[in-house]
Amino acid sequence: MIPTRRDLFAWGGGLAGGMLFTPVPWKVLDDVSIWSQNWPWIPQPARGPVEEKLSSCTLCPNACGMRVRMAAGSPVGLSGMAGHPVSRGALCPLGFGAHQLNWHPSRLRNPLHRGRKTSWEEATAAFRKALGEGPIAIIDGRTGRAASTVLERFAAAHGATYAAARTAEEKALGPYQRWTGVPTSSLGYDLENARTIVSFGAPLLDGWATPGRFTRLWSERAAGSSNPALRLIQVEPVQSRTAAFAWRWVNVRMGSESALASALARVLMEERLVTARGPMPSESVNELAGKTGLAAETIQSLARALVERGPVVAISAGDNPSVAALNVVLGAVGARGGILRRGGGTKSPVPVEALSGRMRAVLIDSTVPWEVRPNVDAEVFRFAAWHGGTTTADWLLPAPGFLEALTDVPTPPASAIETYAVATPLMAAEGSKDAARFLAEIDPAAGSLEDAIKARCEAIYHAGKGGLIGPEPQPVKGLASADKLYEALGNGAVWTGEAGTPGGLRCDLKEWPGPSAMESPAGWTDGWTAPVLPPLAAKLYRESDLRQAPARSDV
Amino acid sequence: MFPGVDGFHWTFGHIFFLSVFVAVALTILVTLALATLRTARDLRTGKAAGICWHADFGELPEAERRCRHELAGRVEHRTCPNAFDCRSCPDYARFADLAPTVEPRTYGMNYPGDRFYHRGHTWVRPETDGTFAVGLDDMAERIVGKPDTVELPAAGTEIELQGPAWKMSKNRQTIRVRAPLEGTVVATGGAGQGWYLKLRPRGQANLRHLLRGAEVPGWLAGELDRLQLQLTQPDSSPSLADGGILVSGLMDAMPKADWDAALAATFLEP
Amino acid sequence: MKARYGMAIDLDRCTGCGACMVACASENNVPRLPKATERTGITPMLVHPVSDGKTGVAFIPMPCMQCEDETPCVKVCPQQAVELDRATGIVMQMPQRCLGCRYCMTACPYHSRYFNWWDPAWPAGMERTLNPGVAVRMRGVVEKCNMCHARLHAAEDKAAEAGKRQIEAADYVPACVESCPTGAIRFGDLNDGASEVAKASRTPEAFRLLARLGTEPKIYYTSKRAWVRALAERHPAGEPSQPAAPVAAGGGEVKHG
Amino acid sequence: MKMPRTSIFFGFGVLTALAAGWLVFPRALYERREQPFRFPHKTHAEKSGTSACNDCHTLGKDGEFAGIPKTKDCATCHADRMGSSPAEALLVDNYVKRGRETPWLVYSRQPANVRFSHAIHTRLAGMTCRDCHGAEGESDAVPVYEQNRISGYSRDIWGHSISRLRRAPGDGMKMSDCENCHRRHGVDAGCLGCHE
Amino acid sequence: MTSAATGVVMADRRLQVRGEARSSTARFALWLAPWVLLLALGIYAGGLCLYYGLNQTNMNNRFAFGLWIFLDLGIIALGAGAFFTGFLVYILGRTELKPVLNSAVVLGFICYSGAMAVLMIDVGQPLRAWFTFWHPNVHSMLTEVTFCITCYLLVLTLEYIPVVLRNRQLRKLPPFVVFEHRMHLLMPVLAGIGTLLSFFHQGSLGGLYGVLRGRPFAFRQGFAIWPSTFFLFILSAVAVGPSFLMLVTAAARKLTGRKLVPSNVFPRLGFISGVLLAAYVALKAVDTLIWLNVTSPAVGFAPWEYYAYKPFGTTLLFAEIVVFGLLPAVLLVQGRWLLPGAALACCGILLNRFVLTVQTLALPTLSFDPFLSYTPSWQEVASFGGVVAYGVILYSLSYRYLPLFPQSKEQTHVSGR
Repeated sequence: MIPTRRDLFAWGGGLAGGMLFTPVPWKVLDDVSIWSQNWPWIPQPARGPVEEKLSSCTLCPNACGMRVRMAAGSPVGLSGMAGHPVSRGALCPLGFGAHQLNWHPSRLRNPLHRGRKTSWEEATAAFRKALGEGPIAIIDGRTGRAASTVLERFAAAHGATYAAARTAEEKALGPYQRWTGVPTSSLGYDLENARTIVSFGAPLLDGWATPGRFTRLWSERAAGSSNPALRLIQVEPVQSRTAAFAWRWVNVRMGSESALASALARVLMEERLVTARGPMPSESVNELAGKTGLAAETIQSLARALVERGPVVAISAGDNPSVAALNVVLGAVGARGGILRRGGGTKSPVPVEALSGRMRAVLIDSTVPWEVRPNVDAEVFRFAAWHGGTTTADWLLPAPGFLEALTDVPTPPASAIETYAVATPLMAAEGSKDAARFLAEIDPAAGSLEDAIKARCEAIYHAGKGGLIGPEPQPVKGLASADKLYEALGNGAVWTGEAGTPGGLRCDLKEWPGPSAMESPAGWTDGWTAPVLPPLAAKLYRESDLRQAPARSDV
Repeated sequence: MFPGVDGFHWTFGHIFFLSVFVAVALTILVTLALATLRTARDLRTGKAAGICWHADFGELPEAERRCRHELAGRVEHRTCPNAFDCRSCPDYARFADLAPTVEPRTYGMNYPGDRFYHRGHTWVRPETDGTFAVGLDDMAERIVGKPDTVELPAAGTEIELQGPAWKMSKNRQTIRVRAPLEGTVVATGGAGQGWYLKLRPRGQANLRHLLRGAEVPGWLAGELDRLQLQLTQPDSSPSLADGGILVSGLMDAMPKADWDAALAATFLEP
Repeated sequence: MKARYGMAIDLDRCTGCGACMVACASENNVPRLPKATERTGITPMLVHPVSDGKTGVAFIPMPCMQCEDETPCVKVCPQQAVELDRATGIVMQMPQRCLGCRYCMTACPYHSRYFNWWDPAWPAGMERTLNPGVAVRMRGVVEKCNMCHARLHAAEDKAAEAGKRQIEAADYVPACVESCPTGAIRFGDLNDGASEVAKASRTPEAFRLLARLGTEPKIYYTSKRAWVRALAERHPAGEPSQPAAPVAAGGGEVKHG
Repeated sequence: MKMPRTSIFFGFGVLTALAAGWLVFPRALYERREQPFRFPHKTHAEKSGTSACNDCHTLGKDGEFAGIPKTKDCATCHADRMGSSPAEALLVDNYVKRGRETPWLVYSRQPANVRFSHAIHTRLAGMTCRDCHGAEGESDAVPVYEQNRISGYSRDIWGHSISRLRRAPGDGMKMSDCENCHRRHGVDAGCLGCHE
Repeated sequence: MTSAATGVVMADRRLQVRGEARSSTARFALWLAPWVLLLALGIYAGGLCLYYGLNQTNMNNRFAFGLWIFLDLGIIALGAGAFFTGFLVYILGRTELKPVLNSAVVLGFICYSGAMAVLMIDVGQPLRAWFTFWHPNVHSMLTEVTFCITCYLLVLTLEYIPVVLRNRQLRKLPPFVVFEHRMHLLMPVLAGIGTLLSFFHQGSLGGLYGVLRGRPFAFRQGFAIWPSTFFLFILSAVAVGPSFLMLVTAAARKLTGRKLVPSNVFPRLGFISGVLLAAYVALKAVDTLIWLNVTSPAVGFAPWEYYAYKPFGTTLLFAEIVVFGLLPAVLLVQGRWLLPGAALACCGILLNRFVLTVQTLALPTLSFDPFLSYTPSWQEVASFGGVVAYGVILYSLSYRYLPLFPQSKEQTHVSGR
């Protein structure tokens, strides 16, 4: 029997009808719907146990305490460490996305020589050669670290210049170091006890110094109040975020901050609002007021407001001797709520700005911001975890990224209290090497990072001051040995020394300083510079108009 | 959505919505199923040809639906309401007795009076053995000439009135011939024999629906008229003079003409 | 025990730093979309800068308002991909059921819903940083703030381990709340009269956005500044002819309504 | 009465469909994947003298369920070969000594947007492991893992019976199974309770 | 001429409605060619959107609906002629409209299937669209739309199939003719169902925006469970359906140079359209007044502000109600200027749908919202064009190969004599 076409149709009809009574259409529909719901090709988070570790943020020198949520061996979320003495549980917006930085598209993966891929061996050989020919300089971005010790020791052993780049906060403390001899790394603002703060363009609410420190203080004592417990006076030519939320915003002419500081000092002394006597600004209040674009009366009332509720402290955005002198006049140097000398700190090395002329080579640590370019003609060995855009470096050497290497974090700039913490590697760093290890491989006498950190722990342990905060808070005296301290720090604990006390600092002006070229960081990230933005922060920039903050000046 | 699936719970909205939706879906399905079942039934019971014919009849322009009594001149004007099936026409008797007013003429063609004519250009001739011979009429033969192929149904095939009787082809044009009456094919002939099919009618034979006598000239006049109109290109002079005699083998003579339309209109295709 | 989670955001404290937005995106595995603009990106938490046209500046962090009544998005979703959770008051979105019709987005007066215009993608290797508690959404679906309810689940698990049905309030804190450096965003159960949010919501400084639409949003804002409070409605009741002065400082364009 | 030819072919079509749908399809739909090695739950229960599942499948302090033990847990006993079974040899040589995790295929794995709290179901609802996972703990070998070729799910999610009728307890872990159990016990978790 | 071309010409001839003059194959191909190109471009653009996702469009989070939703609402309103003509012929027994019935069915099918195709591109996850049937939210207008449009497209397909089966070649097969005959007998049932479905989904398309509490520009208070736009949409669609039918028939008449329908059909259609349009305009005016004075102020939105943003001024409101509402109503009722009237009415309905979709989304809601604008991307415009081309092509093919105007043969014959 040969089936006809009609028979085939009948068979097909039976097949189709019969299928309805089998699981085929229903199960396939169910599976296809599951498939269409899951989109198997989208990225899936790794499954694995979730644990939380404590560490410190190493993106910038401000060393915020950080909780790291780890899943399947990778950091998947960052948040602030509550109770941290300086950062007080806060992180900056960049910090919240920092764990993604290591996979940033501009991550440096291997050494580059003038844009060409090269090897560590070649880089080492080139550096050895340069070292032999001399002279060279080694530039550090954050002094006081264990790595700094290694760099400094290497420099000393090989006749190299050890120089350092300074943050805006450190620069602002420069005049006091010049006048008192106390290094900037031992100076801090006692913001916690100040009741009036006059800021000359310092982006206090925009992540100045340690981001959480002032914002917390402001939100507790000033936010939303017309008569706040903490008076913030912002002197700035544009309405920055800080100016927008300040108790008073003084809208001065661009670059006239020194003039205003001088005018205020003159009013304070002329009207005997302060007890201090000493050199006075040579120009009259009216002359100075003319420079600022403000009425003399405005300056006079501002001066009265300064002393109305003490303690008062003036903060400048950069190295501004007039503002420092105003602090001297206000009696804020060495006083409660003013500028204090605290423990720790290291002798300030040569500032990078002081380097000039011709040198054989310059080695730049990965902590040095990209825009810091020493004014020397030399072969540049630049360590970095990420490409920072265009560069004049001859050698680009990949440094470990975020949370990839062991490093210690000394006291953040401008802090009134001494701290010390250690960030242990939470991720594997492949093919990267930091400057300290690079130098230690060339000359083992420079020492290892671990040894330097241990030595620091030893010193803290023997001094016996302060205590640990973190997983198990306890005083240093309660620890069995320096190794225990090292271990605790490795687990994310933060050592906190004693806060600076009034009276340890004395400063007398010989003459009134002249106007300075104001170095004013105006933006959010200018206090320090991010090598690259964490992807999520970059996303933010693009997808919100938040960073185009209202910048108006209508006064 | 369905009770018992994925945490379904009844609310007023569900009851209202689902009942409306189910009612609509059921109505649509039932309609579709009804139409399908009835189609199957019609096909099984042999009503298909009739339905097809009715559909075709419905599309005929009014001029083509003239009653046979009008053709014979018994009435002034009458449109067939009955799909040319006079056997069931209630008014047939009323007009049949009237005298025709049309002169008997065949326009030079051969239309013997012993036969009955179908508007599809076939004739039916009662045979002595009780069967009926079916052939093409003279006008159709003159148009087609000698067909290239002829495809006849096998003996024993049931054919339906107005359904397809046989197929021919001429100059790559397929011609399907309508059956003038229903019945069983008992023998097949061909162009040579002068007849194509011999049918044994189903039940009592009734040829009342076929044209005869005075109706034939009236009908032929209209057919020739239309054929002339159709074969005349809009931009050419008339090629078929009035009163002339239809040449034999017109399809060969005028290969460029719109035979597709002409043949369809000449009813040779169901 | 039913909870009704809500927020009270102190606009006098918000400095617009954006930490909440980054923390939110990180917590919720929001992809970095290279081609996204401010109108096609995904920002479950979005801070709007506003100004009174003079020197007054405020930043308004806007998560999903978690409307309690007549929830616009829940009502319109054709296939129940959006639900108002009865136990927590959280409006949750189920991307796996969403067909991407975006009707809910047109329904939301707060523009708090975001469509995945692109395939989610991360630079090679960065998938390792995805938060394991939160499933990545695919292209073509709508998503929104769901009050970090993965954290609620974690808190419930923790409580259950200890044999408790009630979670500790401190265990469930959304990422934006946790990240706010000024503590401007407070979070808690509005049904618990003693909670910080419930208290804040009852102060005269408290207001909700577009409350007159009747959607009962559970995000409260507080401000001592009258012009900021006036942002609540397009037209404050009683002065219908006076358009609210505040305008958006969006993309440098300043428009006076 | 003679069956019409068409009906015979139609009936034959129906039979073909039934055979293909009920017999061939369930086999064709799933891809059978072997587990890395044979694991006898029964032997482990006997040797260790405990049959409590949570001795190995632990629940963390934060309520997080650890799932399948890690290689280091196995290594507490199997640091070196204890017996002569080839499965143990595989474990020790391939995983313990090399410090790798065993790539077990998980029968009850749900998609990423599903949240299931073992803590709530065992601690608060008093359910036993058996209620959902059946008598796996008494088996002598873990079964072959069958993966749906379309959805990628384990067969255990749909359940072993292709018709989902007359299933054993714990057979089937689809959303409707969760919901039916929840409804039986009068627990309403909403969507949020179990999703994302 | 090559043999292939001859074959095409022969096939074309064989498929055509017999006994009716149709343009030559070459001319028809020439007519189709640009539309086929446009359709191909539309399919390519739609394919891009499906493959790469909706980032191919210029829609965004704030303008979540764009050109396509306007297209959907617009053509579905214009396609209302199908159900309404069926309703008039089969339910109300207005047999004088029978000559345009087939044409109306084809138009309806084109509009609905076109809308459906665009919807499938417009949603982000078309494969999940059927979930609505499995997990319907019965409170959502979109659920109602989905159900009704799906069912009605099925009904239209069932109504279209008999027309297709009347193709000359298909009708050679007796089962098709018989099926067509049987379907024809059941057509009143389908017409009834179609009317019910259309009533609900034209309404729910109106309700789609009317229920949006968060969009005070579109929000209307409800009658029973439906906002007033529900009923306004039904009325306006019913009013403009016959007008669109008239326009398309007139266009076909112009293009083919043939009298397709009896001369009494247009005035009849125009009158029905005009009367309904007048009723719609009256109700729309009342609704607008209530909304301006009651509904909108109650939720904190002052009426003037909707019209404060250019180009959406009050002129738009005036145009919608007077120029494209009242004026065509008068023209259609009094019977002269039928075609301009019909064209104005169609424009009016499109304007109304535009206002309810695009303007609604463009207007700000929050006090600090900016006004938004949006320009469709070429992919959107091309898909839009593709749907138009699809309609033109399907209508042309239907006209050429199917008896869209059954009476036209007779018209030719009568005129030929």
